[in-house]
Amino acid sequence: MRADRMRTLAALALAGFLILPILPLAIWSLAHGWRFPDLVPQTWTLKAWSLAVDARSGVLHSLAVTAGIALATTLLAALIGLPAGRALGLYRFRGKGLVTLLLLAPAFLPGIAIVFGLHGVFLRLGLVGTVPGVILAHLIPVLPYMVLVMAAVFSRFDPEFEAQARSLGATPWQTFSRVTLPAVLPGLMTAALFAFLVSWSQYLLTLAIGGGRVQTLPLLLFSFSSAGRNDLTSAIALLYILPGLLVLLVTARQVTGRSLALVGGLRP
Amino acid sequence: MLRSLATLLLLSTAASAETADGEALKRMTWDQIVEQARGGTVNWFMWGGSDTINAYVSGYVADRLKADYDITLNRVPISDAADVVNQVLSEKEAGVTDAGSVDLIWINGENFRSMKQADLAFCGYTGLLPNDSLINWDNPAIANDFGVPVEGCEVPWNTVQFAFAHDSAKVPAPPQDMASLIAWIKAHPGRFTYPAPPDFTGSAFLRHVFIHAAGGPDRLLGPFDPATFDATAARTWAILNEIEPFLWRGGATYPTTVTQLNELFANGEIDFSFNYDPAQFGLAVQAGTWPETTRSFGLTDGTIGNTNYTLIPFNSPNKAAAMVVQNLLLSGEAQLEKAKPEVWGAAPAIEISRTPPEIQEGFAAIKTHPSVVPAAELAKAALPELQADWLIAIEKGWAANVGN
Amino acid sequence: MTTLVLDDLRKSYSRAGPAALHGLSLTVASGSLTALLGPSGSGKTTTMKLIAGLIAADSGDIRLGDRSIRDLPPERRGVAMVFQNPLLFPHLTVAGNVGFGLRMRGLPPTRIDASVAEMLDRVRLGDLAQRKPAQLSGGQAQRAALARALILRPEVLLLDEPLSSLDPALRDEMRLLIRTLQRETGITTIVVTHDQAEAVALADRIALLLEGRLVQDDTPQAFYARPATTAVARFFGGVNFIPGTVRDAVFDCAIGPLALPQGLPQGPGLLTIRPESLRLGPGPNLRAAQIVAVDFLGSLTRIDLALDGVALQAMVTPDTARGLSVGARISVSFPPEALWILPH
Amino acid sequence: MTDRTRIALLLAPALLVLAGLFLTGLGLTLLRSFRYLPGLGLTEPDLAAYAAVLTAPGFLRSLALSLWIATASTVIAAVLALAAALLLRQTFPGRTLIAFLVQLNLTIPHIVGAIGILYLVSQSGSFARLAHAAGLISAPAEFPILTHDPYAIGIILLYVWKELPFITLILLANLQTLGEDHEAVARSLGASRWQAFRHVLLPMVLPGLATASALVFAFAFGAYEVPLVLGAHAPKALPVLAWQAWTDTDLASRSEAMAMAVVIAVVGLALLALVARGLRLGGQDAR
Repeated sequence: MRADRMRTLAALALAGFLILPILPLAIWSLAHGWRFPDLVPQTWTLKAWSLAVDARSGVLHSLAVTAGIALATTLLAALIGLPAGRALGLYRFRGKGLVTLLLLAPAFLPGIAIVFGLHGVFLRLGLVGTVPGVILAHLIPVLPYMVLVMAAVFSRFDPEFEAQARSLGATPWQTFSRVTLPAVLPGLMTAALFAFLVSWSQYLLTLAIGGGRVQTLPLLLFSFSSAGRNDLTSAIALLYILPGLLVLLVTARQVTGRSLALVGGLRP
Repeated sequence: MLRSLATLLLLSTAASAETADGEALKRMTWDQIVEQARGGTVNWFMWGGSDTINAYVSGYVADRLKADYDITLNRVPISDAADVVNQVLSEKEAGVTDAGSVDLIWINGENFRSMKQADLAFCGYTGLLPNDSLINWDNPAIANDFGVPVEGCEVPWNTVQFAFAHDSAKVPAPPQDMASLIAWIKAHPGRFTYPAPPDFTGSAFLRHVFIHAAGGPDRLLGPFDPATFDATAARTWAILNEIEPFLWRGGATYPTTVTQLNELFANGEIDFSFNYDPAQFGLAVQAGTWPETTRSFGLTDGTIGNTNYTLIPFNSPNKAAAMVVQNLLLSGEAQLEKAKPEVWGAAPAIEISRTPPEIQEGFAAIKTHPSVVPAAELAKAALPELQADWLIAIEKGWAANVGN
Repeated sequence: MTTLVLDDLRKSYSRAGPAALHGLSLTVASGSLTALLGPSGSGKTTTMKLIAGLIAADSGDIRLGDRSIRDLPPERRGVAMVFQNPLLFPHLTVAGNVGFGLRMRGLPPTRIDASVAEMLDRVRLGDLAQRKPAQLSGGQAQRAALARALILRPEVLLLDEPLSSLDPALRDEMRLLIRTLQRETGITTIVVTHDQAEAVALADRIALLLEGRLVQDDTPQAFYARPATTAVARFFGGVNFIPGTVRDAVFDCAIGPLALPQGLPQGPGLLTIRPESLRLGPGPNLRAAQIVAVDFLGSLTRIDLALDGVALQAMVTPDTARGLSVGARISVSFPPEALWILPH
Repeated sequence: MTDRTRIALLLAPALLVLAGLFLTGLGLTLLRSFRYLPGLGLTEPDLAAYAAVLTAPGFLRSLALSLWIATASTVIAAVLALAAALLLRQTFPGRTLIAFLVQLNLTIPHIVGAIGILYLVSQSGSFARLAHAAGLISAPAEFPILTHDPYAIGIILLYVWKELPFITLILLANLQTLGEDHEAVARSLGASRWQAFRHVLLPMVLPGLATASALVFAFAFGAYEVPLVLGAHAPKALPVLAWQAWTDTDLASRSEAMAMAVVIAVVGLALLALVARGLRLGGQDAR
């Protein structure tokens, strides 16, 4: 049973490693002054939290903006990525490799490589400093994940089901909504979760394209962090984790189960 | 939350150029300008790292603007004003001349110089503001921003003067001038450091050493002089390289921001912090970040003071409303409000003697936080700010000769 | 050479998973080909994995000759296993796959190459040595998997449903290959299958597992002639069961006394006769029956009969069935040597 | 509608968006890196920006630092993720909790993790305080320098923390698809536990592991906010240096920023090419 003990130890080490960086954030968010070498704060307070939820601090506003942008990006990505995923997953065609490469490219090219040029384009289009501009910019890193996961989903989808539905009298829309969509929904949820998270975590693209006017949480977080307010920074950081956690809990069934294999679908 | 998102979406699409034409505004009376400003929105880009300053702007200032003028103030928090300068510059380059995204910037120093040189600032209108009369434009420290003439391109907001903070429980008798500070650093290895430029505060500390090396500020005032610079710079690098082994982490690395410096001070890793805005010391103590025993002081051979301003970019679509904001910020009430230590503790940029008696009494009644050295005390030994060219040369020289 | 002995093996699983074993004891003679037969969920694969050492038994012992291999790691047991799917390693060529075990033993490459070439020829894959598994047909892949195990000359070879993933035409060919190779090498072999016809055609002996228990270990013929339980009889296609009592050499039941061979256990029991042994026409134990249904099944015809309220089934050649029609009355005889009594 | 038209229609929105945004952004960056700025009267493309960037010692040091960060983070994260995936494939008490933590970690933005790491391992962070309480150190300065350090230990630590779950999840999905039978075969063919891992499991998960690692490398190489929070004052990570050059009010340094962005893009494209070769994309049209 030594192997068992080793495994328990390894599991504990892994759990500890994963949770450790979050702990100081939790403590800091409740601390009033927590200086070296105090192991725990001498005074506990909810001040940082009350400031964080105070309308004037702009945190809740940023939370709403960040969530709104992430949701809009996800929705757009789904609308664009679903058909593209279908094309890549179901059909063979000339130039498929090239198309896949192009769709894959933004996942490998860091945002900084394109953001300067993108800023120039968006300036001329009047999109810098606007929420729609930021959403469009977020589409770049989000789309590869959406398309490739959907391609993996569709590669396991049998289009004969659609033919069957049509032969039973379903319209194209009914076929899509009653047959195709339910079949790909678990995969779509996984892809949507990834899309949401990629947009949710975006820093650089928002900073550049949002031009400071689109104040998402990461920007606000950095702003407070660079001002040395560890307590406020921590409270915001924890707030920033919250929606991701909720999304994860809501979609947990989809993600932990069979369709987790679709993450492997990042492999085209 | 949804509503605020909706507002933002609307805001971003309705970038209508209502009062973009500055020349037309200059021909109007103040009342006409206020009328134009009504219902407008001002995107004010400002450093957003202090919750007290944020609260003052988003609370007191925004509330008054809404109530008195129906102006919506949209505070846009940023980490570095240089980003905004760059943004306006990009807009100009892209031909965005009347629908810029920035209406107002909290600014000074090299960022102001950049904006002025590149013709990015809306200029020549400040006389229209009724509260312009409260500003003493004859004071060179107001009329020049880091040596660059303001020339009606920006409006003063606060005055600040550099000060040092120490924990009186640990260092009861801090050094009083630059020479003894340098001696103190050598006698206490690892207990001092300064943020690497281009950090604003670290750069200011460097200028103190530079002025010290020059034997005083006199020869450094005025335009950049390469010969003087080279001679002084050599001595400055010598001093800084000499103390480097005695700095925190043996000088192998420097903090990148004043925040890191403050953090080091808070945790007792170093014995001094410093800031251009001593009010920050009091706020840090109030926030519990710094010990109650924190005290602050200026050097007897002087510390640099400067003024910071608000500026309207040339392509702001809401110039009228931005001017109303500037005028409100200058008012005695607004300046008094932010001077209160519990609000912000910022020193006024207006002549208090020109304000109504009740405002003057208000200022007189202010008790500064015990951790904050009074502005009057600091003012006894004040050094002027060097022109931006000096500043840039010092920063570049440091990177090449010291911080490499 | 080496006899494999399973001694009261027990294995239980906490959650739903492979079937549990409730005390399995079985002796597999050296050099024999034994079929481990049972429906799915009966514990066949669990038994195989226990022998191979891929899972650990809760209790009991596994012996090879006179040494216990129960606590040895899989690679030191001398037991090789071929799985239901060929499970060829996709990143290796056919030759790489076949030589895998030898490479694990650290044999010199030249010797491995020679053995692999020889082995591939024996399973008729010599031409495909450099192919990747993805380029093989199902039968080729299964042959490669067999070669990969045989090349190690294991003391015991385990084959887990080796034919089930093949189409019928390939099955016969593969069955023949397994038989031939086993005879040539004399390796003690256990084949897992759920198909009794396959077990009968392939094995010297059959061990039948039902619900985690060994119910009968016998020659293939015995499973037809002398099934141990009703379940065994049913599993081997038994359909005719008549309850009654054995007294001396006579069986008393609803259709009257039937003469039995000597030596059957006395008392209540269940009489069974295979449908193909039931004779239409005169003979010993003659009775009259009515034809309920006649179904042509190809090589045989199934006749459903009613005999004093007892339903019986007979399998006859189409020639014998010619002229029989539903509703007709015919005579049926029960040859005593074909009668067998099951515990009731 | 023919299949060709159908496929074209299905792909059109995605290709339009990516070509319109991604390729245009990349193209304009490239154009400007050659100092082609008609708006400012520069219409003769040249290589001055590249010359300036490549001869600046700061740039090469930053490039080296970013490559070091990306390499170290990727290697460590990949090795640990492989171990974690093998662990999580088994059943043991508490597995569900750890699987949840792994997924939760995936949802945490990098900047939050970076700040968490900062508070944890800085010289006055939680570990330093524990060390002080244990009597190991008497002042922060005695604690090992793990943040804002020249070797970027803090940055690498963050990437390992953040990317380990990413690779682990991809590997777990991979392992789930593969099942355990191949290893069982290998064991029954005489492979030891280690040999079964080394010669069977590892080669089989390698394509997935390599792709995930390439994604991690690209991210760690090009991310901006993490070195901003955890990096030393010099040398700066390449993206930070590029951003600083871009926001410099001196227009000349903008072209240099673009040139640096192009260098970053080239590294990303090289990775993509490697991955494409590994997956036999691009060359093969129908697959």
